[in-house]
Amino acid sequence: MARYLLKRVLGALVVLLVLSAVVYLIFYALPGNPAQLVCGPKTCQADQLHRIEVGLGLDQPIWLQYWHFLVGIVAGRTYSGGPEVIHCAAPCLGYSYQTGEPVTGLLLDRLPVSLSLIVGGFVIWVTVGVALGVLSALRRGRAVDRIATGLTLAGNSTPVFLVGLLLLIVFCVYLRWLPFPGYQALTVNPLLWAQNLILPWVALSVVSAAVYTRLTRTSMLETLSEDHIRTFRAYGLPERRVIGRHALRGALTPLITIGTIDLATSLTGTTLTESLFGLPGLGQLLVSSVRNIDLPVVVGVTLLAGAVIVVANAAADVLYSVADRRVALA
Amino acid sequence: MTTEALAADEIGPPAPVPASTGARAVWRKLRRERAAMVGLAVVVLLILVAVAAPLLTAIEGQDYTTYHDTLLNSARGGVPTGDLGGIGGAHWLGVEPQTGRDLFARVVYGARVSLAVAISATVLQLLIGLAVGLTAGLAGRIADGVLSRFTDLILAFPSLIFSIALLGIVPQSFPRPVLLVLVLALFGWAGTARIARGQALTLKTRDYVAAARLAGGGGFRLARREILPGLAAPVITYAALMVPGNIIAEAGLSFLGVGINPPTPSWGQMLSAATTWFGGDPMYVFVPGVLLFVTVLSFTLLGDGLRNALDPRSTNLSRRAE
Amino acid sequence: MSTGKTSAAVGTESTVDTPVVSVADLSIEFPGVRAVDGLSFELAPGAALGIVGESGSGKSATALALLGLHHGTGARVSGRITVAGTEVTAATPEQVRRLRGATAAMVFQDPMSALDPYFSVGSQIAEVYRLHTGATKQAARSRAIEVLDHVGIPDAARRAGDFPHQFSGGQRQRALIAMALACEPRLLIADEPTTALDVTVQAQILDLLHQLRAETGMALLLVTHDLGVIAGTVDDVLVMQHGRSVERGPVGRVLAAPEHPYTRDLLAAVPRIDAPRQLSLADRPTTPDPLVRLVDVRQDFPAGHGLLPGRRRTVAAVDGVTLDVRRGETLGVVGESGSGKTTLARMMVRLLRPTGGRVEFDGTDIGQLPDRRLAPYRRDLQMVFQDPISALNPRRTVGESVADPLRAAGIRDERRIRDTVRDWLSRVGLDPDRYDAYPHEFSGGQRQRIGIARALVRSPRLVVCDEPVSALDVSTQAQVIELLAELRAELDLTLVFVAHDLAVVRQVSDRVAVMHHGRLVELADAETVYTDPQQTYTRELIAAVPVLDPALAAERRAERAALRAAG
Amino acid sequence: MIRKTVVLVGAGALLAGTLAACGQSGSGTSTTAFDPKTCQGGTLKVLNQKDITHLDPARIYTSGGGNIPSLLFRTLTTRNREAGAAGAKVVPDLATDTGTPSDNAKTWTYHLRAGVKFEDGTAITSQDVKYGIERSFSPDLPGGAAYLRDWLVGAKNYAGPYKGDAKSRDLAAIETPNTTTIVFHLNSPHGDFPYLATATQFAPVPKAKDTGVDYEKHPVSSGPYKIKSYQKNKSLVLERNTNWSRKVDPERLACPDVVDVTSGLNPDVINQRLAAGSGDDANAVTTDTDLGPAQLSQLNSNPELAKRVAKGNFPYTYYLTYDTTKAPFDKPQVREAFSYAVNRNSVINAVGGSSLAYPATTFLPAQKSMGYQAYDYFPAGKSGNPAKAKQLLAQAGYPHGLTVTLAHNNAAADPSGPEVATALQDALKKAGITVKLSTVDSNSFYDQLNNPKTQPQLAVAGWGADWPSGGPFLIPLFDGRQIIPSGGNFNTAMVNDKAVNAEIDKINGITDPAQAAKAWGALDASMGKQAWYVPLYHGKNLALFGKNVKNAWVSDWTGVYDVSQVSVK
Repeated sequence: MARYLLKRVLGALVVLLVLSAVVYLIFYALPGNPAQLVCGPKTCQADQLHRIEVGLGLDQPIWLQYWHFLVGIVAGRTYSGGPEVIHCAAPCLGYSYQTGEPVTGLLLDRLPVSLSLIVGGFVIWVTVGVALGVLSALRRGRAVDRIATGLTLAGNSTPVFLVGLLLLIVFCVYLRWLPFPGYQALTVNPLLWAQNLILPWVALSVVSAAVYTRLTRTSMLETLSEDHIRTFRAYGLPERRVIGRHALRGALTPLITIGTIDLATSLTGTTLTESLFGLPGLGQLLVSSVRNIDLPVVVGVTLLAGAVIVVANAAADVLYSVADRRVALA
Repeated sequence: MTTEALAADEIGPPAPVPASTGARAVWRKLRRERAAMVGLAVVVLLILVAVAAPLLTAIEGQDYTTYHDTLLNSARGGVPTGDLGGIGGAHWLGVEPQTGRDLFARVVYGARVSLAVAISATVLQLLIGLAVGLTAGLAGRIADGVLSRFTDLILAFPSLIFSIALLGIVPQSFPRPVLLVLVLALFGWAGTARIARGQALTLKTRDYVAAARLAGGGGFRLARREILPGLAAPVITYAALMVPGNIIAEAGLSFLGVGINPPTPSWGQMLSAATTWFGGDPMYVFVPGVLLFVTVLSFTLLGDGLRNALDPRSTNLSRRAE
Repeated sequence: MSTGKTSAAVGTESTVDTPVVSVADLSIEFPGVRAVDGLSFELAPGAALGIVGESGSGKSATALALLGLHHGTGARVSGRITVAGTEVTAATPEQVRRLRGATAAMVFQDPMSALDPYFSVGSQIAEVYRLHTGATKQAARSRAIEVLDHVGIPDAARRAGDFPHQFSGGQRQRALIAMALACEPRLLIADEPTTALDVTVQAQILDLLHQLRAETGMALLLVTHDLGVIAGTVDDVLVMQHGRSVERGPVGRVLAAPEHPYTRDLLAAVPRIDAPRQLSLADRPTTPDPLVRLVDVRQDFPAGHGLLPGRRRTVAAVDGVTLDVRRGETLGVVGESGSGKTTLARMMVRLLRPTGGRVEFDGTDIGQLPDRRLAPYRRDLQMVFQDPISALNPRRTVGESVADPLRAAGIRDERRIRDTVRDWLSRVGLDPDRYDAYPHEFSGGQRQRIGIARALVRSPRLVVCDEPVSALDVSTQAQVIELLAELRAELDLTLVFVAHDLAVVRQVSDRVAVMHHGRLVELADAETVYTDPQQTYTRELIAAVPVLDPALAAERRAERAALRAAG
Repeated sequence: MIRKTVVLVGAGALLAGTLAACGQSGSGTSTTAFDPKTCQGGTLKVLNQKDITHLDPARIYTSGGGNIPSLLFRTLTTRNREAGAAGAKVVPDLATDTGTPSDNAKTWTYHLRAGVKFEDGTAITSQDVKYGIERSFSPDLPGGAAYLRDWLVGAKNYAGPYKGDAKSRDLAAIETPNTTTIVFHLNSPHGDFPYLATATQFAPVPKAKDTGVDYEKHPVSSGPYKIKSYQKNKSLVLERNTNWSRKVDPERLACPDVVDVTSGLNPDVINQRLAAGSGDDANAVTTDTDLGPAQLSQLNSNPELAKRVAKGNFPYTYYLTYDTTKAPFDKPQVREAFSYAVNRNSVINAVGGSSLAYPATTFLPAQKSMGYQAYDYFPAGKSGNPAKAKQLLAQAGYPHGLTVTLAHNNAAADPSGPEVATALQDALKKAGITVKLSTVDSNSFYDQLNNPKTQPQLAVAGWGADWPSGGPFLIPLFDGRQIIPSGGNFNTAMVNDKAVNAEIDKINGITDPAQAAKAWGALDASMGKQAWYVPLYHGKNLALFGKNVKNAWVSDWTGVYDVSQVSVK
């Protein structure tokens, strides 16, 4: 196990290193003058520009810039662009060109929003998706199954922004049951938090639950056709127990991997939802930084997203091996 | 189901029905899938519409660039004056708010963009995926190790994020549709590669591949004759489901403003513009929204049908369920 | 609930007159197919009945019907089934459920998948026991350990906590039997309980069933396709064909003097280890001159990836085997699963590159030749594969598959190719007009014939047959073996015949090599190996082979017991 | 010199989210009449897209004291906080008057009001005002407008009070003879100086509390509120500054007890929340989001909503621009042909219709303070006069029309975006002008446009002034001495006319705003004949306010609500 973890961590580090290199080099090699952005709206003098460039290390060759960037993540780094020397503690991802804030702080600011969105959504879509999938597998070919299949197809075929739009029209414009979503911190007011997030959660769930319904249905049918299910039936276990204890366990175990990785990719994969509902999460941060060519933030978000996915991949494997003893970690 | 499957195996023909043996057999099975046929019909219709866009708009007598000020209520933000967004004989689906451009012409031309981008991206994804997957599956352990890690890396890439970033930062002078295709393909091939690799690894252990090796076939001949046909079914199925994914992806990126640039119509970009209009001009949301939904649904139905037709196991199951 | 009933099953209440199973006019129909047609039989308490038939005869459907397992599957069951006083065909689902596992238990064919992989073996047995007895968790757990111990799982208390994948195949089957025993049923239905097992394990399981029956007095219904299995295990036999019973009687009588022609055919086709060789496969004289010579060949497979290269652990599938295949002979290779026989076979034709040692063909070491330089040898080295499904590309016509070696040889004349292939198709007993048919249009035996045609189409000098008949019904088995014998007689062929079935190997081989754990245990004339085995393992193997004579079977059982005691 | 002005319209927003300003008809409506005496109390919510760029007054680019900033920072002068045209006037804030010019408007003297204090209770001195200006010169605190650097004597190379010896740290052009007097020495006459003194750089900063770049973490308030909590790009909560009172500040009403600013919102969400007005949103306004065309379309069917819309006119002109020194635009007939060919109607529709824009035939917007004089030398009517245009093109030597390339950015619903470009393309086609479109990233659009080396052949640009006067409106676009070859050039027509340049210098010396306005108007009317630009439209500003909000009107100076006057009680 320790050996496995070591291996996974090393592997993950390599992936992250490659990821960061690709992201960094691509974005910094593209045209655009970051120093101009830092300097502000059109009031920048040439000497000022140069000072900023030097301060940010933009005058150095790109590979050296990348190296400093890496060192910054591990050990922090020091900028001397301002009147005093600014120390950016590890993990330092640099400063936003736009707002001058440390990227790490920006990410940490946005993280709770994205987390609230996906964790809540995840609970809903997994619950609904799995329940519907199990139900439709057990009632295969009957009305419930057909309806579930129809819903699944519809959910699968609807872009999340379309669902979100519909929800907004129905619940905020016509029915006026809910406020237009905006983010409220959970720590401040849990009720408002949930009230504001319910529509985004539902929008995400409509699309994602469909996937889980499909997967669960397939997986459940597969498990139900397995021999050990027949064994327990032949040994007189009541159907409820056969399904509730044995079939479900087998059917849901494969979902662990998908679920874990889903959770990870959602962290930044909900950009559209955040954008539509105006939630100040990581996705929105990215979109606005892209619009403003705020490279440190773009690189920061991308790296964070990559890191989370890489970690989730490893976590999925470990979780899976815990859930299914047959799978040895190697 | 369980016991039935067991008993049916016993009473059925000794060998299970093997995978499809040709396009005709697939077609025969596909024809039995009613939903898939509906999907296919819509897909064919959409492609025809996209191809014939100039003709159709000519019949309507409109184009997608001409402004119609007279059809708009300028004081009210440029909302179409007519009912239902200005639907009528001259403008079959009404006009766009603020510009008065013909909505029918725009969605029809938008179909071109959406389909062309999605299908090209899918083709590219398949080509890259097959090349990488087959090489990884067939070319030995070192190649496999390198390529599989590479595939994992792509899968671990926060692709949406990266796509947005890339599309936003690459200079505008680069043609957008091409860039979209490239970006979609860049992050979309890994699934195909995994399937291709897995399938190649499985097929490689099949005795008929060993037999072909004994017959003296070279590596390329082996891959083409014995492995590639075996890949067709899963890959086609996967591809049919990749197209709707790519349509949604294109729409999403355009929705976020990093996709196709506005003068060219695209459904995602139209929807993005329409989001603010859902109260004032619901038709503006409705037209591209429904089209997008129907297109994705049709491709999904077709993909599902193909999967059933190509995968003997699911065919058996579905027939049994009837 | 069922404690009373259970005790009744073993106890004195049951009279010899009330059969534990009574089937009257049973018919089972699946949509479009009638699987069982008017079957009637009875099974007395404590008695053992074998239901025998080839695939498709309806025997398993019958077994499942006894426990009402067709319920809700779309199968139509008519007639009357009474099991231990419960009329299954008329009972409520709840009544049937109580019957299952408590009064009548079932053991299935594939022990690999018959247990839930996510729960420990002990807990699964305990679950069944608690359900039927309402015992406490504690009591159920002790009972699970008790029955596991009873079926011969060593260190049962510890192993009860293990998961199914930590058990070997034979142990898993024992565990399933333990589950069946947990509630002390009056009837045990065993559906092909040993088909997936190696011959030595099969013998152990059969011995176990025999022993348990003696100890508990439960009735046994054994469903199998293998006539050899029933000889030493049951009292009565019922032979089924196309859903009907064709013959029924005491096992000794049916096997010794079958009345129905089908039974006779079935018996005739069974390869007998105890019978003299019937086929003239080995008639031609052979020279000691080796065509193939294996010198200390090894095949090491990596066992998991080490963190550091060079410290990779390996498992030897073939662990230093040295043997000759003589020109013109048929060399049989026998061994149980995992013995390395298939790996060895594949190295002989260089489908696998040995990781050590030499493979000399006609004096040349071809063991490490790159594929390119191997080409000239390809026409001489051919193979017939085990699985007739996987051996033919389902997406290509059989004619094309057979033509492959010709095309690879550079023959471009389409007409000549087609003629040659058609010729070979008819030589292996197929209609040459079916050149353009696809593999799925053929039966298993026919496909194996196609595979043989493909192997022989370029007149190779060595043909390695890897379990060529193990996937076929007995009657088909015999036909394919016959075909091989004919062809060998006609052509100048050297055959290597790899199989797990000792009887089959004996029938065809001049010499026999016995493999065990990747090593060559014994290599000698077929006659010597079978009549005077030198190694303990060979003796065990031969003693485990089921025989058709009940008396002999009893003898063998005693032999095995002795060997076990000695071992 | 006046250079680099403009508060350019936010490019990426889905709705045009201008920071601009200029209110006309303040139509503040609510259930009970507004009374400034009893308006105090409650929490005002401000829903915004963007946070203030910086909380350091040295780094804020805004005139009139800003909106949120003016709640924290008082300046020497400020905008007149009244609805309508009066809102374009300059009034004293910390100073007792709008400034006393002398030496032909090259010296400006101010006296501080008595009793003005910082949030900590210390008195505000003229040295604090001077120090605030000095630190805005520090290269470490960029962001402010460059007027001071250009106008003050010897300020070109001044680098702020942080570095160098005692002498070089001092900005000699500003004198503080005593704690309440401050004198500015300019290198040329600038009658507009009182307007400039509304900028946040004129806010006092106590030297003892200055922490350089970190000052914005806790800027010392001189206004009615002080910072209670601040999270960048998320929320800013202001509470009352107890050391401020209406007695020393006649301009700000400061009705709410708390001002709670939320930023980082989507413009649609802002408008939808304001429209729905549920819960706390009933007490909300926005200071950076205009009402979009889509919301306008719903006003008719929702009279309640229609009452909650305030209208204003921020002086802003959008125009088609080309380089008049290059062919074919060096020919007056070609320029005139373009002026005749444009369809202002479709352009206006593309930016939101007649409620959000009105056609422009003059360069100056129709505002008195700007000195507006009506003219329409090349009448194109509502939808263009292609016949006249063709005729002129033929005269210019293009009987078969001509082909030009129009650059636009890729932001939807942007005045320089694709919709307006396509509208122009469509209209010019009728006059035989083939327009090829080229897309430029919205981030680099203005960089390209304002650099003569990369300036596209044809583009749509917009111009707004830093303060409501004709000078900052006309000078950057028409003064030939303002052409900057290396980038940052706004004179995209490349006009360099001696008579125009001389007239500009003359008007700059006028210190009476009314007189100056008249002169600017006359200059505009005379330049219009040259068709150096093709004016397309002027913007109007509409904004929603919450149900409970009173006295909400759009300022003619800022184009948005004046938060200092709004009440929620």
